[in-house]
This record gives sequence, C-alpha cells and structure tokens, in this order.
Amino acid sequence: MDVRDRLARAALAALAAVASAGVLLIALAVTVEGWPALPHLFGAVWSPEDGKFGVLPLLAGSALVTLGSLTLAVPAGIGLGLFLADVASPRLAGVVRPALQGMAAVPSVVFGFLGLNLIVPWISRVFGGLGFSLLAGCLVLAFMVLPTIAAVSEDALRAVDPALREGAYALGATPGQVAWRLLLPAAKSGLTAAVVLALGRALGETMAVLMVLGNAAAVPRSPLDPARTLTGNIALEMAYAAGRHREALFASGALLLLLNLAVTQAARLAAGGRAAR
Amino acid sequence: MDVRDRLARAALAALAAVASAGVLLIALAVTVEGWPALPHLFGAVWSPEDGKFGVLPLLAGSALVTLGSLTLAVPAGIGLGLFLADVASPRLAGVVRPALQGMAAVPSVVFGFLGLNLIVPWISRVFGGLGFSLLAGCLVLAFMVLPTIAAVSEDALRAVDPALREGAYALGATPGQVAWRLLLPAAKSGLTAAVVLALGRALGETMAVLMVLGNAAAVPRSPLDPARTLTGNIALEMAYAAGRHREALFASGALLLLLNLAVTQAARLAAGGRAAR
Amino acid sequence: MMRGDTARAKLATRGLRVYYGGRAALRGVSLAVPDRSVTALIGPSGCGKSTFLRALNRMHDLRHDARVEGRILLDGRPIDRLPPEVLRRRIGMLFQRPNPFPMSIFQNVAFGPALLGVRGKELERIVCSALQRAALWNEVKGRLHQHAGGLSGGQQQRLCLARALAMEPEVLLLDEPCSALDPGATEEIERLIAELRCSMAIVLVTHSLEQARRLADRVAFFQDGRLVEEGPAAEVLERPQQQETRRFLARGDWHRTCRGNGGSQGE
Amino acid sequence: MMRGDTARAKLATRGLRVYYGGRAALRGVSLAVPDRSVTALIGPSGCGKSTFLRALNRMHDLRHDARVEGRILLDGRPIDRLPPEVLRRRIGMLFQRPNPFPMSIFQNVAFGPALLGVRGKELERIVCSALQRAALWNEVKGRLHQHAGGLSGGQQQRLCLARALAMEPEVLLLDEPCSALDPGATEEIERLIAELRCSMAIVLVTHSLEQARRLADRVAFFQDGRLVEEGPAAEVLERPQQQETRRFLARGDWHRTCRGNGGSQGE
Amino acid sequence: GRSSVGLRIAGSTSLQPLAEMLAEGYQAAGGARVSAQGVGSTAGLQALRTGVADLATISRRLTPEEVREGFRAHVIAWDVLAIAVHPSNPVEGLTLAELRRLFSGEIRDWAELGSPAGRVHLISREAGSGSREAFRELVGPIHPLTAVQNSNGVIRLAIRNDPAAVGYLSLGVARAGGVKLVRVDGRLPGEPGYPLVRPLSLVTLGPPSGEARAFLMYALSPAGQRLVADEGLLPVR
Ligand SMILES: Nc1ncnc2c1ncn2[C@@H]1O[C@H](COP(=O)(O)OP(=O)(O)OP(=O)(O)O)[C@@H](O)[C@H]1O
Ligand SMILES: Nc1ncnc2c1ncn2[C@@H]1O[C@H](COP(=O)(O)OP(=O)(O)OP(=O)(O)O)[C@@H](O)[C@H]1O
Ligand SMILES: [Mg+2]
Ligand SMILES: [Mg+2]
Repeated sequence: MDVRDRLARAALAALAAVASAGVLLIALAVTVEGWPALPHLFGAVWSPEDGKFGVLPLLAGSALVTLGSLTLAVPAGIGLGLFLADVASPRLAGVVRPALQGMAAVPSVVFGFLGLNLIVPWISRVFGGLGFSLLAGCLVLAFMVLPTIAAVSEDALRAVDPALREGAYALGATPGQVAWRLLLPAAKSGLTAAVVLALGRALGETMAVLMVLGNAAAVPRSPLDPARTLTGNIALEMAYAAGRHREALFASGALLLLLNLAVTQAARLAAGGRAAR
Repeated sequence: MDVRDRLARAALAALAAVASAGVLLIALAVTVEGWPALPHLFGAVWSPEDGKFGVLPLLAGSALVTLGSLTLAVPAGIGLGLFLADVASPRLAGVVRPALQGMAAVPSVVFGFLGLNLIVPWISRVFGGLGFSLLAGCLVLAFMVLPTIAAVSEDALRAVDPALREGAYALGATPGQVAWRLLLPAAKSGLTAAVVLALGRALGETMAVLMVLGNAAAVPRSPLDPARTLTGNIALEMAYAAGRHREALFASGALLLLLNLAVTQAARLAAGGRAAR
Repeated sequence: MMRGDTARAKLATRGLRVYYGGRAALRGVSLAVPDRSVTALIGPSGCGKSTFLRALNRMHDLRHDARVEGRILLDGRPIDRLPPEVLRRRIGMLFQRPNPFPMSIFQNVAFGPALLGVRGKELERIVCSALQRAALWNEVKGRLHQHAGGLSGGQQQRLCLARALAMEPEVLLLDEPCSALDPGATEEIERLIAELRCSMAIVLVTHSLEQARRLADRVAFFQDGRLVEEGPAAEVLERPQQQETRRFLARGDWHRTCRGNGGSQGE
Repeated sequence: MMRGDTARAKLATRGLRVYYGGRAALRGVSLAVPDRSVTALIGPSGCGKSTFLRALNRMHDLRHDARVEGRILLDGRPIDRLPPEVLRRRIGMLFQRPNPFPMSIFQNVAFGPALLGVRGKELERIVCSALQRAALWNEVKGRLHQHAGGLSGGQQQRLCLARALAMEPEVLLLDEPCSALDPGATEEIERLIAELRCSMAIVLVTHSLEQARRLADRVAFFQDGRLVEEGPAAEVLERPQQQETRRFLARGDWHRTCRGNGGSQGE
Repeated sequence: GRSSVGLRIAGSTSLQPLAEMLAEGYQAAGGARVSAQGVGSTAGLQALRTGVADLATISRRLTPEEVREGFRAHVIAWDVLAIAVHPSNPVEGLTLAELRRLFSGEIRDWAELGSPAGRVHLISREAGSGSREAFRELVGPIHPLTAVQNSNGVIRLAIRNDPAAVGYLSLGVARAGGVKLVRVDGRLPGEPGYPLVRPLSLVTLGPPSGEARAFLMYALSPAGQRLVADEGLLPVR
C-alpha cells in the first residue's frame, strides 16, 4: 500500500471514528442530561404538570405510527422501485421517477399542512371525530417515506446482474416470477437498507406527524384516536421544559435512539443480515 | 404473461400512477393556493408586515444551506460508505454501521437542540456574533444527512460484482486505486441516488435548521450571518399567516418543489444519468 | 428448397437480423434446425453465434439496446405468437457465461420446476435427476444446500445445464456447454447430448471442431454475422463448399498437425 | 530434491492449503514453477486448479471466507513479504470467467498502466500493442471507446488477457485462456504463449490435453485438492506414474478415439 | 469585535412578530441595530444565560428557580386568550367554573352545556407553552389526555373543522375567522374585565442596563405600545 493509500485509509478510518464518536457523543449528551429522570419514565401517564413522566403512551404512539406507515409504505415503495427498475419503459420511468423525487423534498411542514388541510378534514368527515388521529399520521408519514424506499429499492434492484435476470427468464419465468423469486431475494440487502432508512426517518420524523396526530398523550385504542410520538413530544415540550421535565425529555430521546437501534438490528436480522454477502 | 402477472403489473402501474398523481396533486394544491401571490415573489425583501414577499433571501438561504451541508456531507458520507463496504473488517463495520444508523433516526428537534446547545455557542465563542448562522445550519444539516448518504453509498458499493474488484486488485491496484478508479465509477448510479436523496432531505429539512439558523430574512453575506430557508420560513409563519401572506407562503412552497426538481435533474445529468445503464 | 426445410424444421429462422444499438451483429440468417438432431454452430469469436442463439428464445427482448428483425418459427409458427414464458419453457438455454442464481445449489436447479408449481418429493426427484444427467451429482450431493457461488467454474457450468434440463424442454440451446470442463466431464456431457438428441432438437455452439464432429448432425458456419455455409456435418466439415469455411477449418487444423508432433502415447 | 527445485524456481509453493469456510479445497500442494517455461495444471473440474492459481497472487486475501496456509515463494522469497500490489504487478492473472470492467474497451486495457502513471501517447501505444498481442485488435480497433460489456464471450476473454499483458508481468497466471475461443483465435493465443515463454514464467490451467501437449514444459495433475503428479510434460502426459493420472488421461482419450471415427479429412 | 449587531434578542416564538416590529421601530427611532430570534421561551433564557443574547422574550411567567437565578421579567403586553368553538355550536357563553369543568374532563358531553349531544373534543396547547401555563393559572388543570397542537393557527384550524371541538388561543389569531368566540363570565375577549389574559415579557439577567434598558423603555413608550396594539395584543399602559 503506498503512502497516499495509507493516508486515504487513515482519513477514512478517522472519519468513521469521528462519525461514530459524534453519535456516541450525541447519545451520551442525551443520556447524561436525561439520566436522573430515567426511573420516572416507567409509567403509563405523561403529564408533566403533575410530575408524571411515563413514556408508555409516547412509546406506543411512536411504535404504532411507524408500524402503520411502514406497513403502507414498504410494499408500495418496493413495488414502485420494481416498477421503475423492471417494468416501466425508460420513458415512463423518466416521468415517474422525478415525480417521486419531487415528493422526497417536500418539506415536512408542507406535508403537515397538506395533511392538516386535506387528510384530517377528510378523516373527520368520513369517520367523524377530530380527524387528528393515528390514521392521519400514518398516511402522512407513509407518503413522506415512500420516495426514499422507492429510490433505494430501484437502485438495489437495478444492481442485480442482468445475466441473472436473463437466466430466470430463460427458464420460462414470467416477469412477476422473476421479480418475486429472483430480483427481490437477490436485492435483499439493498431492500433492507431501504426499509431501515425509512424506519429511521419514520421514527425520527417530527413536524408533519405532529401537525396531524392530535398529540394526546394516551395510548390510542383505535386508528381514529389521537396519539403522540416520542419525537413529537420532544418537539412540543422541549422549548419550555426545565428541571425534571427537561431531563425526562432527554431521557425519552435516549430511549428513542435505543429503540431505533433495536428495531434496525431486528430488521437486519430478519432480512438475513449483510453477513450473508 | 399469466393472469396473476397481468394483475401484479396492473397493480404496480396503478401504484405508480397514484403516487405520481399524488405528487401532482400536492404540487397543484400548493400552486393553486399560492398562485395569486406569484407575481409578488420576485423581490429582494421578505417582510410580510409591509406586504413585501420577495423570496430572494429565502432562496439564497435554502441554496446556501443545502450547498454548504452537502459539500460537507457528500464526501464524508461516500467516504463512510466506502469504509464500511471495502475497508473496515466486518466486525468494525458492525460497530460503525449501527452508530450511523442511530444517527439517522435522531429526530430533527434533538439535532436542533444539540446544535443550539453545542454548535451555536461554540461558533459564537470562536468567531464572535450570535452563533445562529449559516455555518451552524450547514453543520447540523450535514450531520443529519450523513447517515443516509453513507448507508445508500455502502449498498451501492457492495453491489459491485466482486469479480471486478478482484480484477482490479489483480492488476496491482492499491485499495485506494480500486476504490477511486473502479468502485466509485461502477457504483455511480447508486451514489447519485444517495446524493439526490440527501439533497431532497436537505432542501426539505425544517426544524433543526430553523433552530440554529437565526432566521433573519436577508441574504447572508458571510457564513456567520444568520439566514432563513424557504422551509424554515414556511414553518415560522404558516401558523399565523392569512390572506396574501399565506398565498405567498404556498407559492414559495411551489417554488421549493420546482427548485428540488431542477437540482435533482441537474445532479442526475451531471452524474451521466441512469440512461447509461 | 429452403421453404421445404423450414416447414419440416423444429425451429427455423428467415432473414434474421439483430442490431445492437446501430451495429448489425446478424445480417440476415436463414437456418432450419431439424427435430431430434444436433445442429452445431461454429465460427470465429464475435461472429454472432451467441446472438443467434439468444434470438431463438427471445432473450433480446430483455435488453433495450437490441433489435431483432426477420422471422423465427417454432414448429412452423412464428415464436412471437406464443407468450414468451411459454416459448422459453419449450426452448431451454445454457448461457455462454455461467450465471448461477445467488441461492443454494438445490434452489438453482429447482427454480424452473418450482415455477410450474412442482413441490416436495417430486421436486427433489427432478433436481436429483437433472444434476445426475449434468454429471454434477457426485460432486455436490453433500452440499446441495450450500450457496451456488461456491462452485468452481466448471461446476457452475454444469449447474446451469442441470437447471435447463430440469425443465425438460423440447429444444435445447447450448452455448459452449463444455468450455470449462475437463475431458472426463466433457465426455459425460457429450454422452448426455447424444442421448438427448433422440428426443429433442439441440443447437450447440462450440469452438471445438472435434466436438462438432463427434456430436453434430448438421453444422452451420457463421462469419461476420452471416451464415456462410450449412449442411450435414460430414459435408460441411470435410467437404466445405465455401472458401471462408475452408480457411476457418484449416486454421483449426493447426491443432491436429501440432498434435501429431506431440509424440505418440503410451497405449 | 524438492528443496533444490524450489530454490531455482521462479514461483514455488510448499504445503499450500486453502480452506473455504471450513472445507479444504487444497490439501497441501508443493509445486515449483520454473522461470521461462509453461507449467500446465490439469485435473478434473473442481479439483482446485483455480484455487491454486488465486493463491499465487494472494487473491484469497480479498474474500473473508477463504483461508490460506503454507508458504508461497517468488524468486525464493515469501510473497507476503511484498506489498500485495507490488506482488500483483509482477504476477499477472487472467481469471476463468471474463470480468471486463464496466468502462470502455480502451479504459479496460489502460487500467493497469494508468495505475503506474502512464499517460497519453505512451498509454495508447501500450493498449494497442496489448490488444494486438491478445489477437483482439482487428475486431475492436474501430470501437475502442465503446463499452466493454458489448463484447462477445471470446472477445471479453481476450480483452482480459490484453489487460493483464499491458502490465508486462514476470509471471502470468492463465485460467483457461482459450475456453471461449475458436480454433483460429486459440492458435494465435497459443503462439503468444509460446512467445511469452521466452521471457516469463507461465502457469496455465487448461482442460485441453492437446493444448497442454502443445504448450507445456511441465505438467501438474491435480485431483481432489492434491497434487497427484508433476514433471516434464512428455513424461506426465505420456508415461504417467500414478494410477489416477492414467485414469484421467485415458478418459480424455475418448476424444482421440472418437476423432479417429470422425472420418478422414479432405487434405 | 463581537459583530455589528448592537442588541441581541432571543426567545418566544409567539412574541417574535412583536419583537421584530419593536426592533424596527427602535432602530427607526435612532436606537442601535437589533436582531431578534424566535427560538422559544426557554431557549431564549438559555441564550441569555450563556450570554449569546442580551434580552429574552417569554410568553409565560418565570419559574421560581429562574427568578432565583437572577432573571427579571418586564411585562410589555398582555395576550388575550380566547375560547373558541365551531360556528355551528350554539354555546354563547361559559362561566369560569364551567370552563374549568370542561377542560378538566369533568364535562364530557355538550348536552351538559345545553348544546346538541356529542362528545366534547378538547384541544389544548403543549405543556410549558405560555398559553397553556396562562390558561392553567387562570382557569385550572387540563385533562392529560387532551389533544394538543403547538400553534394558535392549527388550533383555529382544528376547531374550524370539528363541530365538537373547543379550545383556547390568542385573540389575534382567533379573529382571523372560521371559529366562534365564546363569552367568559359574560364578557367577550378584548372587552375590559375579560378574565383570560396573560403577560408577555422581556427578560434580563439582573436589573436591565445599557442598550437592553433603552429597548425596554422604548417598548413601554407610547410608540412601542402602539405597536403592541397593532399586533392584536393588549397594551400594558
Ligand atoms: N468461494 C468458494 N466457496 C466455497 N467453495 C469454493 C469456492 N470456490 C471454490 N470452491 C470449491 O473448491 C473446490 C475447488 O474449486 P476450484 O475453483 O479451485 O476448482 P477448479 O479446479 O478450478 O475447477 P474448474 O475446472 O471447474 O474451474 C471446488 O470443490 C469448489 O466447489
Ligand atoms: N450487448 C451487446 N452490445 C453491443 N454489441 C454486442 C453485444 N453483444 C455482442 N455484441 C457484438 O456482436 C457481435 C456478435 O457477438 P456474439 O456474442 O454473438 O458473438 P459470438 O459468436 O458468440 O462470439 P464468441 O464466440 O466470442 O462468444 C460481436 O462483434 C460483439 O462485439
Ligand atoms: Mg458467444
Ligand atoms: Mg477453475
């Protein structure tokens, strides 16, 4: 390895170290700030005014919104990726892809406002109630992560060696069979990355969800109930919080990091992991 | 093609149509709401109280923050992707990857708060001034998009046929040369996807940037000046805007969509486009 | 005369042209492949043999830069009348470059039958028999569920052959099936081809004139995207009509001459 | 005796073992490759020939699942004393499966020299001469800047050979260099090998006993990950000492026998 | 030098429009350059604490700890909290006691208040927000499971969309329309004697001095108070 190579490698390693250290630092900062409140988090009621900092409802809110939105967005996003990579003519793909990409950069607030102005009233009209609800949050969030999933999936599917595609077609597989039995399994690692990215985004997304979710700090009992996420809670209250309240918010932030790590690793394991490569 | 295949294909096409229609709808909704304000946008002063809705300073803010953060995050992110895909041992990668992934799900608010508590005072201490500045925004945003770029890049680089890597090593290339001359060009389409995703995210990000940017509606003349982005502006003012002001905000949203499309297509073209595949 | 041939043929092309981008790789090839026989395609590297083979089961449809003109008939009917997957089930293909799927050895061979809904014991039987016929069973029977990427070059080639055999096609397109095989394995595959000839039409691309001699009923010589000469194997190989064919065969004979110098063998 | 061989050899292995995961693919191979000669490796598919070749230029370092034991000496010194890129510049390799880079034909061949900083006219000269030596120049001279993925199988194989030649290595490892080539192209490549033999050590994996006869100075017969027999070509091929070697060669002779039946040729 | 900015203000987002107006007026009246950042009340205090800002704005009262730390709040305006319902809701007025029972979750159905039956949908601001603090102080506790929105604008929108909703919000925003304002103890918001008002303050660390003091004086001057009124707030003088 020559000198420039050593330097480059050292630079990359340093970069990785810095990035990891940064994350550790963030995690640490958040944990240290939140540490004293930790024992207070294990409760079912979040009501800072009464000194109650139980995160259960927030955890439930985050989990349900994420789950709900990914349940909608993952199949749709991978389907769109497949459509772009394998089904659509280059010309058609050239229309759909920028459209999706456009969606990727719609700022959260705009999504939130559209959710507020279109989805929430619609839900209110159709199902009654406030309209601010888990359902609204899931729908808005699904739209938000869709383009990410579609873009990363498309790329993963395109990266599958064309010779394999030909091999499958040559055995008389229909396009659907080729996609289902060859492309999707072969692109598994990339698809997992897509889902993991979307998962992180969904767990971490704040603004849009905040605006349509209703934010009642209670475990929702139906998709039409309002809910509050961990991030939404932090966003709502951080600006004013002090003392124990502030600590509790930081502690819930640490929890969020942990939750994300756990879910991500689980997703990786479920997908058979990169180790398989 | 058998019946199930036809159905699946029709479903995918419908999905694509719905998604594209959704985007068009969003674009349309935003444009319609904002249409009457359009002629008022071409000015250099944003001062709703005086009926001045010139978006130039906001456009400049968005462009500069995005550019600045991507200038930091793209090389670092691709570098990290390379590190994970090609340099690090599986064990080391198994540590760095989850750390990065953890960062991906840190909610914007938390980033914003850390920026507020760490970066802003640091800038103020080192360079003087308020600390709320373009520079702070770029730093925070760079951290936010880093994990996305790293994850998508890693996958794109891993998808390069190992036989090609071996071919390059067999010619006596150093790891750095293999990366620079073979892996990066071969993974170009995936890397472009990474950058495009990050670009959309950076343009659309609101909360974190809002919290550290200072939000003065003036074209910043140095990295230490405060700035206001299009999205930040919408987030700040949408809640109480009415009449012409509200229309102007929507129009600026439409502008943002347009901007994103333009920049994305430019990035694709610059990268040689997917057509090359 | 061509007409009559075409009508009786299992597979026939008429004025087949293939373009990659703008460049012509096949410039009007009319060839008839009779049933229950081996038709060998020979010719210099880059002359269009693989291109021809890929046209027969519509592989060119899958890439945007290839364009096909002319007619291709299976049992006298244009192949584009059939749904492509039905066509491809009837016409099996072994690619020049081994392309095992990124899954286990078993799953590779089972891929085709599984498409048709075959499951369980029946599937295992088919996989096992296909691997046996492709002379790979002994080498892989202990590691059927390992990743196919861990096979050697020649093993991968035979795996892909097994994969095609498992579909029991009516026509088999073989693009240099023995290029990565040792003489022993080559012998087994050649025995297989000789046996399959009793029940199907086989189109064999080969660079080994010896192999063409041993196996082919008919030989077609390609050059520069054109079919230069075609006919019964003995005629084309031993009494070629065209100047180009003669020249090609003569170069191939460098081997024979050389071999003579190699010294006589023990037995 | 082995000792002496090893000392004089250009390249030598001692007790070389390679494991994939837990499975042994090479079980202790000690072989000396003299300079300025062709050493042919023969043996049944899956016996470890490619694995052996890949060990010589440390290709196994690049995959996490392969483990190498034993010693490998270049000019008498262990190869792991050299930085791997220096070693690999001195030992060129043609892989069994063509692996053109996803770039233009020119860039493929220029890849290696460009690593060393060669530019401009000099680079063009090297590329041109490498393509000529690999017998590909005439076919691609008009499309040097087109994508290498658009080459036929045999063309890709020669492109990869040209890519290795452009580095002017001291040792050349060739894994079935003619497997996708027609007799004419094969002849040209064999001429090239015969010529290169004057200046370098060549290790040639081949499935064609004829090719081994024509080109090899020494022949090594592998089976099941072991080196069964090794020696001067004429001795191993014509008077093999080991039972296994005899059996392997005899199977290969099925060809010769068959050929005899093929009818006599025109000339 | 510390940059060209003379006076740095950070704090409450709901005070931001007013802060900007005051800054402009102050400069126009010959004062130093002022930069104002809307970052939230607590963040504003943090900025003041770390010396990044010279003045903070808050839309709530200081906590005892904050007072002990040395923060001083100077009220410059009063914000009026309006109680709003859907225009179709027949409710005209509520007593403070009814309001308390409504928001504590005691009254669950509109029928108890004489409106057509239907479950009450409560909408509130987020914990810690100035409006909510003021409401809790002036009215009473808010049921923990109430839906929460973090801006006056969204609260107005939510009430406009839902016939069963009731919530509180700043008068300036409520007047933008689409919702019906309810009398409290017989008085409409804005009328003298209306009970639901909260203070908006400028905060200094220790007694005000220098530029900060000058700005504070300006805010309390007739010119400054006129701007307060223009913003839809109640002047303190
Ligand atoms: N990456 C791998 N992982 C696991 N096993 C492998 C791998 N590569 C090769 N093998 C196994 O090691 C043995 C030797 O393989 P190798 O490729 O060296 O054979 P070969 O002599 O080159 O055969 P061929 O003539 O078919 O190319 C074979 O049994 C093969 O299945
Ligand atoms: N995908 C492609 N794009 C462009 N040109 C191509 C493509 N595939 C093949 N060609 C060109 O078409 C011609 C015929 O190629 P083909 O693969 O049919 O040759 P072949 O007879 O099979 O050769 P070989 O014996 O080397 O495999 C060659 O000149 C080749 O360079
Ligand atoms: Mg070919
Ligand atoms: Mg091999």
